[in-house]
Amino acid sequence: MKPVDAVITKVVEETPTIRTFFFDTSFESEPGQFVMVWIRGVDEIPMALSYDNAVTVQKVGTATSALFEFGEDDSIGIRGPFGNGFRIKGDNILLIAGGVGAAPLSPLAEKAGLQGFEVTTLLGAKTKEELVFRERFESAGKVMVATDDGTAGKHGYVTQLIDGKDYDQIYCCGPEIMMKKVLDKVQPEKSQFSLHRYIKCGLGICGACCVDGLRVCKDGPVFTGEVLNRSEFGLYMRNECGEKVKV
Amino acid sequence: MKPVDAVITKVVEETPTIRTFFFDTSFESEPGQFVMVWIRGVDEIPMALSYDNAVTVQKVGTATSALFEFGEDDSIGIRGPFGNGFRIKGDNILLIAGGVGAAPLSPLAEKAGLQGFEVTTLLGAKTKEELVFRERFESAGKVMVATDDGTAGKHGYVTQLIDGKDYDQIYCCGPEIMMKKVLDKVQPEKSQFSLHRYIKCGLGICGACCVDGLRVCKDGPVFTGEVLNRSEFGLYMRNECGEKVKV
Amino acid sequence: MLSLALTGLELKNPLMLAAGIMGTTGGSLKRIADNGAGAVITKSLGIEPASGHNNPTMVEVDCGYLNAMGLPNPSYKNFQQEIDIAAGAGTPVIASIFGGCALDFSEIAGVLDADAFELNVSCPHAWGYGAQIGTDPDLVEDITKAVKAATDAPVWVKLTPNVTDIISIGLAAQRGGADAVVAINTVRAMAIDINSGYPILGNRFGGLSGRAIKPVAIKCVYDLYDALKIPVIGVGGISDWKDAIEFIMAGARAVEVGSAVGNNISIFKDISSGMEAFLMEKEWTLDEIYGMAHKI
Amino acid sequence: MLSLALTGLELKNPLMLAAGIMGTTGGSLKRIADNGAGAVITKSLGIEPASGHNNPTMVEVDCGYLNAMGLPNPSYKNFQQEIDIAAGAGTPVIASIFGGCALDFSEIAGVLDADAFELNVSCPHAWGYGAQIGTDPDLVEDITKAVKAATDAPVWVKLTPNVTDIISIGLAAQRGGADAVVAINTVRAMAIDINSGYPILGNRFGGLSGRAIKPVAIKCVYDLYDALKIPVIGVGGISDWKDAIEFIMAGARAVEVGSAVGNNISIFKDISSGMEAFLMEKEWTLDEIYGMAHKI
Ligand SMILES: Cc1cc2nc3c(=O)[nH]c(=O)nc-3n(C[C@H](O)[C@H](O)[C@H](O)COP(=O)(O)OP(=O)(O)OC[C@H]3O[C@@H](n4cnc5c(N)ncnc54)[C@H](O)[C@@H]3O)c2cc1C
Ligand SMILES: Cc1cc2nc3c(=O)[nH]c(=O)nc-3n(C[C@H](O)[C@H](O)[C@H](O)COP(=O)(O)OP(=O)(O)OC[C@H]3O[C@@H](n4cnc5c(N)ncnc54)[C@H](O)[C@@H]3O)c2cc1C
Ligand SMILES: Cc1cc2nc3c(=O)[nH]c(=O)nc-3n(C[C@H](O)[C@H](O)[C@H](O)COP(=O)(O)O)c2cc1C
Ligand SMILES: Cc1cc2nc3c(=O)[nH]c(=O)nc-3n(C[C@H](O)[C@H](O)[C@H](O)COP(=O)(O)O)c2cc1C
Ligand code: FES
Ligand code: FES
Repeated sequence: MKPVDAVITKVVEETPTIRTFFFDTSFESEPGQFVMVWIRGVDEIPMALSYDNAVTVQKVGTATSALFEFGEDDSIGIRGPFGNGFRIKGDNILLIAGGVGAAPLSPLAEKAGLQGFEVTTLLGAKTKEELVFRERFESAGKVMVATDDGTAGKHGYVTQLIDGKDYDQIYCCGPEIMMKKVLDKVQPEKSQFSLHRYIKCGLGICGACCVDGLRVCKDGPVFTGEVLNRSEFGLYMRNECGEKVKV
Repeated sequence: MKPVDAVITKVVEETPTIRTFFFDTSFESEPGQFVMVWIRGVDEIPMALSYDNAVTVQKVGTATSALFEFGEDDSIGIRGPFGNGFRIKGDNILLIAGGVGAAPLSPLAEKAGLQGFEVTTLLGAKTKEELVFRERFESAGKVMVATDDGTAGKHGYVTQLIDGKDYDQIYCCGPEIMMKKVLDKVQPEKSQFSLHRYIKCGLGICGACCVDGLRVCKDGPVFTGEVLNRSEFGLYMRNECGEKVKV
Repeated sequence: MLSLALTGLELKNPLMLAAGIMGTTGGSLKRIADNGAGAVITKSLGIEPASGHNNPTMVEVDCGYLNAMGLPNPSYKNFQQEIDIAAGAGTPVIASIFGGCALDFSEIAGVLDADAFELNVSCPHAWGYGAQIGTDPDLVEDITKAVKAATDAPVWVKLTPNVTDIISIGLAAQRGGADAVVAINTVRAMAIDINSGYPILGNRFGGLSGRAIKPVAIKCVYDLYDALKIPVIGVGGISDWKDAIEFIMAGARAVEVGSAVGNNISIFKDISSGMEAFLMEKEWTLDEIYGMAHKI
Repeated sequence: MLSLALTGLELKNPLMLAAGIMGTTGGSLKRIADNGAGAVITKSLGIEPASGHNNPTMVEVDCGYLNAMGLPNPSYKNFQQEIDIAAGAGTPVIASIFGGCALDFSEIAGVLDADAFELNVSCPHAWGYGAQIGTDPDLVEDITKAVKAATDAPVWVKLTPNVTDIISIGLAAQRGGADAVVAINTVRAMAIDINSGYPILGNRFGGLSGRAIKPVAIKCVYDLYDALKIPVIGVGGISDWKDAIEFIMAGARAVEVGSAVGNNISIFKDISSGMEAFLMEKEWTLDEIYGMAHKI
């Protein structure tokens, strides 16, 4: 479909670098699915839906900075939702979120919590103020925190919070290096990861987002650890030109 | 839609000049609706559906002659059904058929008969052997016959069979001059006529079939006497070029 | 709120019936005018009556229609009465005309009385007419000049998209004195019946219209708006008010609706009320959205 | 039953992955080959790595897709390893290549090892490349000659439909020694966001693909089949086996599938089994339906 016009109704400052933009249109979606956010005249970028009617954005470059200039009544174009989200399985699940990776995991926590799952979240960030959606995860279950600088929770990486406990399913989103570390620690067939690749069409056509033969935009963005174990995941990715670059 | 491939399963010789071609595909339709019959490499011509899966064709020129060469297992292309058929109304109805005009009226007779209507048919033709579907009309109700040469029924025109009796609705199909005579004799608001005009697109777009502003292919082919009374009906029609020609 | 002046004609809205759609009889033209069109355009009229190509002349395809009518028409000599009937609706009536050379065009324009002339130099499936002419800038310029000399009425030139460079043809029309260009006529196309191998159209190939061609038409209008000084009239695939708005934003001063009339005889009313509601909600005027995509 | 020889390549079926579709990585090309394609074509490769146009680079429209990727590619210098991975499927791998001049093309074709080369002289939205070149018969002839001199592999020339006369470009390719032509690349087109007036694509305009363009492509293939001695490969809007059959009847020796892969990664298997069932039922061979629409 063409981009739907979505008018921003509220902007919430989650952290100094992360804001949630609520809009006037809701999208039926599975947790982990994403939309393409068109900042007219600038760029169109992929964003997970952090609510039915919101995206939670970290300011990292041109498009996200442009979006940070937007406020109530400004409008963006939205295509989607696209891709396959997290498949909810088992009773006792573990969520591992690094930084803005909490965005796709937060609706998953809420949904699983409402369905009576036992939800444990490991939430990591650089520093205390950069922890996102802590309350949303807490309302769904137990939360353990890690910060790189030790300002909250464990001093270190969120991966260090992983205990030997057996979970029915493990869900993870964050920087690829961190996700790779998680994959090395857990049972691949019981884990799901939401991947980041350069998205152009979002329609499964252009091939820009491929992890080997798999399209992040259409076959993913969520893949099982098993599938990723047999792939270039954690080793290299493609830039906008399609060149291989080290992760 | 594109033409559907229809394979001829049976050809019935109704009269020396009229044959019914049954095909392997049925079309859900109202009595009076028509299809475009594509005789590949020759022409595409409008034909009423005389059964769900048949057209009844009088040999008059190039395309109909070509079709008369067709037999079992030959195939034609069919688009449709198109247009608005007869609207069945009242309890006590009169059908007036001239020649191959019996084609669209015969399924109407059967349908009305099954629904318990009192059906009277006036059936006209040049000569006895050219009477079409007499048995179908008889199985639905009373039939009165007229032939131009007096070989069956009344000697004269079918219009002469019209009595003063009051019918809830009168349905008519035949040569335009005959239909015009009928219209002059009956209550316009209680009568329906199936018109013949040059059909090109069949889709209500090209305008070739217009009776004044009305499209025979889309708004018709069936119109009430009331509508026709205010039109060029019976006076003139358009040829393939769009020139006015006298009826 | 939708009214405008277009090449000197006063239109109650920028929505016109495209040439070749219900345009062979005064009655059908009047019906469309009565149903809300801002102006109506006749079937393309030539010197002599013509019956056009063999059926099938039109067929529905996946996302639009394919046609090769072959310019059937009763000749301009039989058409003044139809124009007069159509004019009874109080809405401008534009005569679409075609010919094999400048002389044909000027003969017709010199005799017919219409509110404007639209020169069909763009029909993709009539040999020696239409696009055979409309792909040659010099011919387009000459024909336009000849018609301008033959009539005082505004002259619009309808362009084919089946060219490498539509701008050069638009510029030729402008040089010839055209008051507006119209884009686009149908896109050269074809369909084959796989059950038999036969090309479906009697003429084998024809022109694609309807929703499929809208993005092609939008691009043509956008380019012509940039390149020309005279107004561009948009046509191709319009089926609702959103499409009409898109054309106007691309740079169309007004639009024509063709194929979509088949399934909705009241489409002009529907589009104009949709446009009005949209402009109201956005607090935009027709002038403000005209060419908007260029200003951004 | 569907196997054929095409410009010297043995294909298990006449269905190929079109250029620019899942063609940037060896893994994705191999996946399509493993999923039933008779051959796969890479993303168009140029001299230097390029990131292409800004997003939005692709958007779905009414009856197809609009794209202006802008020829992003990792450069041919980084691509041999991807071709080798793709070739692991045992299916021919064709390298699509583009450049600004004959020298660029021959540089690439001289170095890359691929089963054939497809020359992209037809991309409608990359300035100075693609269709900028492919509308000029002399350039097309020169480039084809240069590539033929640089490689022993078969050379296919992919044509743009955005020309007045596609046959003249096809003949130029044939004169240059092309082993086949491929028709068509996307149709120049555009879409505007009516909520803002912005052209939707980052590049403002782009090329239309998908179902909307099938009748346009069929006509191009039909015309080229008539005019050329070398085989024509059809592409544009194929989404099921019926479409593939239609192209072959129009005169395509083989076909490519692009946009429709997005929603059906197994489309090559689906099309080939549909074609087989159809041919069986009709008791026709692939050779019999090839160009059938011309023989009738
Ligand atoms: C499926 C998916 C879901 C995502 N969800 C979120 C989310 O919920 N919140 C969030 O803050 N971020 C999310 N991202 C990342 C987000 O898309 C990028 O941060 C954003 O595109 C940066 O744009 P920019 O113009 O500000 O950065 P730029 O200045 O363009 O570049 C910075 C980096 O951003 C990335 N980037 C730029 N354009 C794209 C693109 N089209 N596709 C992918 N990456 C791109 C590249 O890694 C690039 O190196 C998600 C990415 C993917 C693939
Ligand atoms: C709605 C409708 C339903 C019809 N139903 C039947 C029917 O059930 N049985 C039947 O025998 N006939 C029917 N006809 C008439 C039938 O279409 C013509 O007899 C047929 O088209 C003649 O074709 P031809 O090539 O044999 O004749 P031609 O040699 O082409 O010409 C003879 C005459 O046939 C008519 N004709 C030719 N082509 C067309 C066309 N495209 N559209 C309309 N008329 C045309 C013209 O009046 C022409 O003068 C119907 C016509 C219409 C409009
Ligand atoms: C059945 C039909 C007949 C047409 N006849 C003419 C014609 O006579 N003259 C002309 O200039 N254009 C003619 N056209 C082209 C239309 O005016 C219009 O340019 C084209 O159909 C695109 O618009 P649409 O998509 O709204 O139909 C015809 C189109 C159709 C579908
Ligand atoms: C996203 C996308 C990227 C494309 N990239 C290329 C390309 O790099 N080189 C090329 O020759 N054609 C390219 N094309 C054109 C296709 O190969 C094909 O000719 C066109 O899309 C029509 O086929 P389809 O309707 O099956 O998609 C691209 C098309 C799309 C949709
Ligand atoms: S972004 Fe185009 S296939 Fe995924
Ligand atoms: S035949 Fe075309 S409108 Fe009726």
